[in-house]
Amino acid sequence: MGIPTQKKHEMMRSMLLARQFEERLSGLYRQPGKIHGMLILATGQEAVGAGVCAALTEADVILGNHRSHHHLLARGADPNALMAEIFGKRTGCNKGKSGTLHLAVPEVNALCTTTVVGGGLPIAVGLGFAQHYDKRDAVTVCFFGDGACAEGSFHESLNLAALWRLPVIFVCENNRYAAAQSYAEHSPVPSLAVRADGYGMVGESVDGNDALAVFAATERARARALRGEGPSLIECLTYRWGGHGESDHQTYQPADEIAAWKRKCPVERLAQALIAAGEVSEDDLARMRDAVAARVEAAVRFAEDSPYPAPEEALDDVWAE
Amino acid sequence: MGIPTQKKHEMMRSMLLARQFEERLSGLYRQPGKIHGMLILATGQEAVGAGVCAALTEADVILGNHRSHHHLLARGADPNALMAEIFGKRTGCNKGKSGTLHLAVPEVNALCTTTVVGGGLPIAVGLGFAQHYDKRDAVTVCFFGDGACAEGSFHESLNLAALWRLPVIFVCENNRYAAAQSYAEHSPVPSLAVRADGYGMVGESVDGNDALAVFAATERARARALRGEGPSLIECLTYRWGGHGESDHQTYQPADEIAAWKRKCPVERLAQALIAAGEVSEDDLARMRDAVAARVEAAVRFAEDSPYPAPEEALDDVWAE
Amino acid sequence: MQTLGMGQAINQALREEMTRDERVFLAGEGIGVGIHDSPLMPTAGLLATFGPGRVKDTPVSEAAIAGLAVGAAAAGLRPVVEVMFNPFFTLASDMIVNHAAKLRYLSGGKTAFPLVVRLKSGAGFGAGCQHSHNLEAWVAHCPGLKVVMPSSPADAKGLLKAAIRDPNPVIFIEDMALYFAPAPVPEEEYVIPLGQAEIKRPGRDVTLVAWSKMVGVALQAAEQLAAEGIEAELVDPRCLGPLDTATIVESVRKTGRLVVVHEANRTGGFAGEIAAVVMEQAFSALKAPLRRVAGPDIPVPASPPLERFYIPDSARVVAAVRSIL
Amino acid sequence: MQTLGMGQAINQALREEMTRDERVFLAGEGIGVGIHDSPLMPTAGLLATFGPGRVKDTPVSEAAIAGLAVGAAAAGLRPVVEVMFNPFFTLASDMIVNHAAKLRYLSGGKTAFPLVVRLKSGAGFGAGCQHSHNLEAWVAHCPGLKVVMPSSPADAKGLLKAAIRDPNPVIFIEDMALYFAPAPVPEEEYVIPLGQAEIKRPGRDVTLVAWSKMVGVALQAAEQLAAEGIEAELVDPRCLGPLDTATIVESVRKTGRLVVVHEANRTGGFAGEIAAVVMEQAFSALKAPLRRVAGPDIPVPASPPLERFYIPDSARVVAAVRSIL
Ligand SMILES: Cc1ncc(C[n+]2csc(CCOP(=O)(O)OP(=O)(O)O)c2C)c(N)n1
Ligand SMILES: Cc1ncc(C[n+]2csc(CCOP(=O)(O)OP(=O)(O)O)c2C)c(N)n1
Ligand SMILES: [Mg+2]
Ligand SMILES: [Mg+2]
Repeated sequence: MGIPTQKKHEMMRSMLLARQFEERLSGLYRQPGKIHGMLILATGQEAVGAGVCAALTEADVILGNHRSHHHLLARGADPNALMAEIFGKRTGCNKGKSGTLHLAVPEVNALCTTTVVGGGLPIAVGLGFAQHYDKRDAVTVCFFGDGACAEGSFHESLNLAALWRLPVIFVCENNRYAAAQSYAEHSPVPSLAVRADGYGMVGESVDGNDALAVFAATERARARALRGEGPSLIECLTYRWGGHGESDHQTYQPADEIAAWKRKCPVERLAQALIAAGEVSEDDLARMRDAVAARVEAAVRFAEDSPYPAPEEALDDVWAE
Repeated sequence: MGIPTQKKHEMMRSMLLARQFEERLSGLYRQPGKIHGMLILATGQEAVGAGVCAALTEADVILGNHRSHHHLLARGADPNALMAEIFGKRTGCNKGKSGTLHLAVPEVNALCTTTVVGGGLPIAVGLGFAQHYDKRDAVTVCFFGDGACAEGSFHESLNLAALWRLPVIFVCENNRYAAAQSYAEHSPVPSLAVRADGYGMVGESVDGNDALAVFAATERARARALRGEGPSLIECLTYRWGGHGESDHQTYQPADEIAAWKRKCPVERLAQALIAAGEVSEDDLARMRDAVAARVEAAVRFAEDSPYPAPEEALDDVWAE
Repeated sequence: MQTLGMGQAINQALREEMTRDERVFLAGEGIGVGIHDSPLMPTAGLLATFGPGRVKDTPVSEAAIAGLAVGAAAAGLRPVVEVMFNPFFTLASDMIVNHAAKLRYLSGGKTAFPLVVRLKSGAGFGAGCQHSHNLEAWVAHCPGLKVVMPSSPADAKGLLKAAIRDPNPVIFIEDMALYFAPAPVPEEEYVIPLGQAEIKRPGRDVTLVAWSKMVGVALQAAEQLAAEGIEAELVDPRCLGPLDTATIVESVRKTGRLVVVHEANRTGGFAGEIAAVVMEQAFSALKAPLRRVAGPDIPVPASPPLERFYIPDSARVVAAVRSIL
Repeated sequence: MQTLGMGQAINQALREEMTRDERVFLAGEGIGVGIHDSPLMPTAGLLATFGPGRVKDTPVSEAAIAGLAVGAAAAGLRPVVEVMFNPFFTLASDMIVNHAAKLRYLSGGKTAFPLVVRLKSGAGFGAGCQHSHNLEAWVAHCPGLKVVMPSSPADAKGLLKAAIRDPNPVIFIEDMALYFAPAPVPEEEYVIPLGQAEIKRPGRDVTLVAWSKMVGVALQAAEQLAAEGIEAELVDPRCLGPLDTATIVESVRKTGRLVVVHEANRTGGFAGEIAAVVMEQAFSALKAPLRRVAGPDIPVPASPPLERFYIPDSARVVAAVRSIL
């Protein structure tokens, strides 16, 4: 398949990290007073963040949504700063202003994140425009869900990016649900990739639980963008193992549907592929898991040991000087 | 072609009326103090209003945009009330509150009109929803331009109408310009009808200067809607003879382009077709023209003789009791 | 009397009006099948009762949801649509402000748009500024829109029933914290006319004007002040449009002092309108400067101590009152 | 001094800033190739000078235009985008209010969004309420946005240059009538800092606060009043955010009387904020009730006599002043 082993290891690590990071969060959320507000996880979707981000270079920009822990971790964001922000601590990457929903990590070119569904796409057009304007050899990746494809902003953004041939990769993470609405209840078409035709851009549907397929599709899209061929739409078919958020009863998701998708676990899938290809051993994997576990523990400890911001700090950071 | 002669006569008359009504307006606009504000005409596009509206029944609803004189006249709106409204007179169909840009004529099931580009489409979804909810055998037609297809509302509306299989016919009047932006400058795709696929609805491109083709496409779409097959997108390919509005210098429209389209005059085209088919004689046409001219003159006289509203009348009609 | 949270009271109002008038239907994101199955939520169980024909779960399309309401209302239905969180009103604002509010006027009074938009609002649930942003001042500035902001389950029920029966577009803003604050609600059917303030507590020394969740905060403050012998009169306008200026002005004529409390950002908030009305109509009665207790001019932060800092509390109201006595 | 309309002054500011800083680019509907070829228009000739790479005509997509600005600004460019008419701000409002204004705060001060949104505004051109709807009160209520409303070509030029250099999102609202009202503009380069009011006319008897086109109306009124020996002081805040409260308060402390004039609808208009600030900070100096001269609470009608009825004129300002002397 031509993907360097080190890239595969990178994906493996980031998927393990995302999985453990979020499983730990899920447990912490059940302990009173630790994590406040909503907690929205991507468990089961890790291959999307890992596959896409492994295909990017430092200069590329990513823009996520309300479900972006896995994107940011795959991009290399510091787990301590993320965990502390999710806890609402002063040491969080956004000083507690954001919490989990709109984590901004400029250090890894995630300049902002929005929890307004569809809100990321027009901004990604602007980010891609700037890369084009500055003649940078870089692309912008915008992550959004299947539900976001019903927003007007989806349309305006793909239309403008296509018209101006901007280096934007629109990554639709189709996890079959928009909150409690199943895909069939909220979308009139079997696949969202077909919408690319309406803008004259390339659209692909890929197995979103196959990190290597996601990686390959992203590489293709990135190459097209850098050749000046404009934006692409990649639909990653995946599934939301948990509820929309951690306080979601999830009764509208059929148990057998969940079970079937859990059998398609993207983390296990990559692990098996690498073992089959002899690119990792069980021992390597065990070591990776342990290293990740330690990293997550350290992040939790860092977050728990960090202070909350002082109330008046709320007044900071509205204005740039 | 199976279109009853009387329908063809109806189309012929409404196209002659729209043409003369607007040519008269264009002249009046050049006389100081007669018509205030913008004046936006559909000269060259008459076949769209005529062809679509001839395929409708009384119960059907139409919703237009800033360029809707021809839609409303084809639907049977009273020229006196329209002309008076365009003049800003108290006897206008909207008592001078609207002027030319958002003419509402509930008497012919044009319950409202919006000059917000793309603003009509979500409202048409609601009108179609009500027809569906009340199990009426009726459809809603929404007229909009090629420029409107770049608005988010276009996407949200087609998506929702398709998802719920609502009896809405989306009629895109592609006159090759969105204000001063040519089609190629504002749209990344050669045809807008392709976008129907992105919603799983039927899309057709028809010659918008051929009233009979527009009529036939509308009949097909209407039949589908009444069979419960949901909405359709009809792109009518036509051309804006004049500028965006009457104060537009129009220098961005190539002279030869304008000339070429004038040779494809939709009014002449239908006239010739009817003569060729022996469905009208030159004398019939002359009589129609004279009758229409008299009607337009009467409308102008009515508007000019009508009083302006008293200033305090501005305070009326905000609230329903 | 039954004891209900505001969501339950709204649920009753919706049930009663949907039963009374089959032209009433609901649409919104997750109003039928939702991620919460709590009976405290406004639309809980309505899908089961009225079916998918009248309780419409929509895609994530705020503009289309609002446009659905505008068109359906023009055609004679009585839409009640939900915008999940107040900041997403922006996405529906063209349909509501340029269409629902104006199309009747543009028709010269020929077409009516009887619709209700339910906006869930308020800070305090740790979701940050893209979920918590009180924008009642926007809609209260738009002729053609009525604006309701109930402070109690009982008011919410009666006002929502009036809103659904009103022939005009009504923006009905619900502070979500009130869903979880049970209070008595009359058993028998009742409707509360739009545009009538209620004096939630009589007093002679100072007039407090507050709405929505801040009524409870102001009431606490009034009780603390009473302990010091200061009798505050608390006026809840209940509707910002039409605003019952008479009741507010009359109260200030009596007390000579005015403190306005809202959760929305201070600058440009609706307290300014109330200040202006009082300054125009009760100037000679004023004995002291105006005080506003409002959210600071920042977005609502997510971290608990920061969010608590944002939300006005009774201590701030008490301090404001003391400062003008 | 040169004599320019406000559109020409804006055009100069854009030219100078685009020449000074190549990160500045323009986008909007018809800002390059437009339907008007009048040199009085703000973006006339800029496409020819700076080319299609920096002067971007867009499709009819207000949300994408605003999003373009937000993203490009985050990436270090200096976007100046145009929203053709104020009511269409609604379509861009999610991008501007939930994103441009909040994303910096949400980033904990890490990312900046230096962008300018030019809004064409004002009644008087017979297009009706979907083209004419003054919504400055909306943006002035949003922390994270600066709001500029120039009343003269000279102010517009200096303020726009400051807005383009400002590291924050700035909403720059242009009353189109001022494009056609030539006035002197300095030849040499200058920048006017945001947040500083200007006293357009000194006086001792009453303070008039007005902005944008209403400054000219208030000035006419002041001259008529002067003929009767009434000396009105006219304060033009020029920016509603940040608002120069000190200058307004100081003026009212001197005159003891306040009349606020705006074209926007009366109820919920920004006059309320000014009333509140004065009532908070200059209460003891007040000698008379507030008066507001504003558009009535109706959409802007299209017919000439109706539209004239809507727009505040100097006679109304004079009457308001007389009523409090
Ligand atoms: C404009 C807007 N409308 C509604 C919401 C509430 N909301 C948050 S996530 C969500 C569902 C989004 O579904 P999808 O785009 O598929 O993303 P997923 O949650 O599945 O990752 C909704 C409706 C929102 N945040 N923004
Ligand atoms: C939301 C919005 N943006 C901008 C405008 C200004 N405007 C009026 S018509 C028009 C062009 C519309 O082009 P199209 O949809 O093709 O209709 P046409 O004028 O060609 O009939 C524009 C940009 C508007 N009225 N509404
Ligand atoms: Mg989803
Ligand atoms: Mg067009």
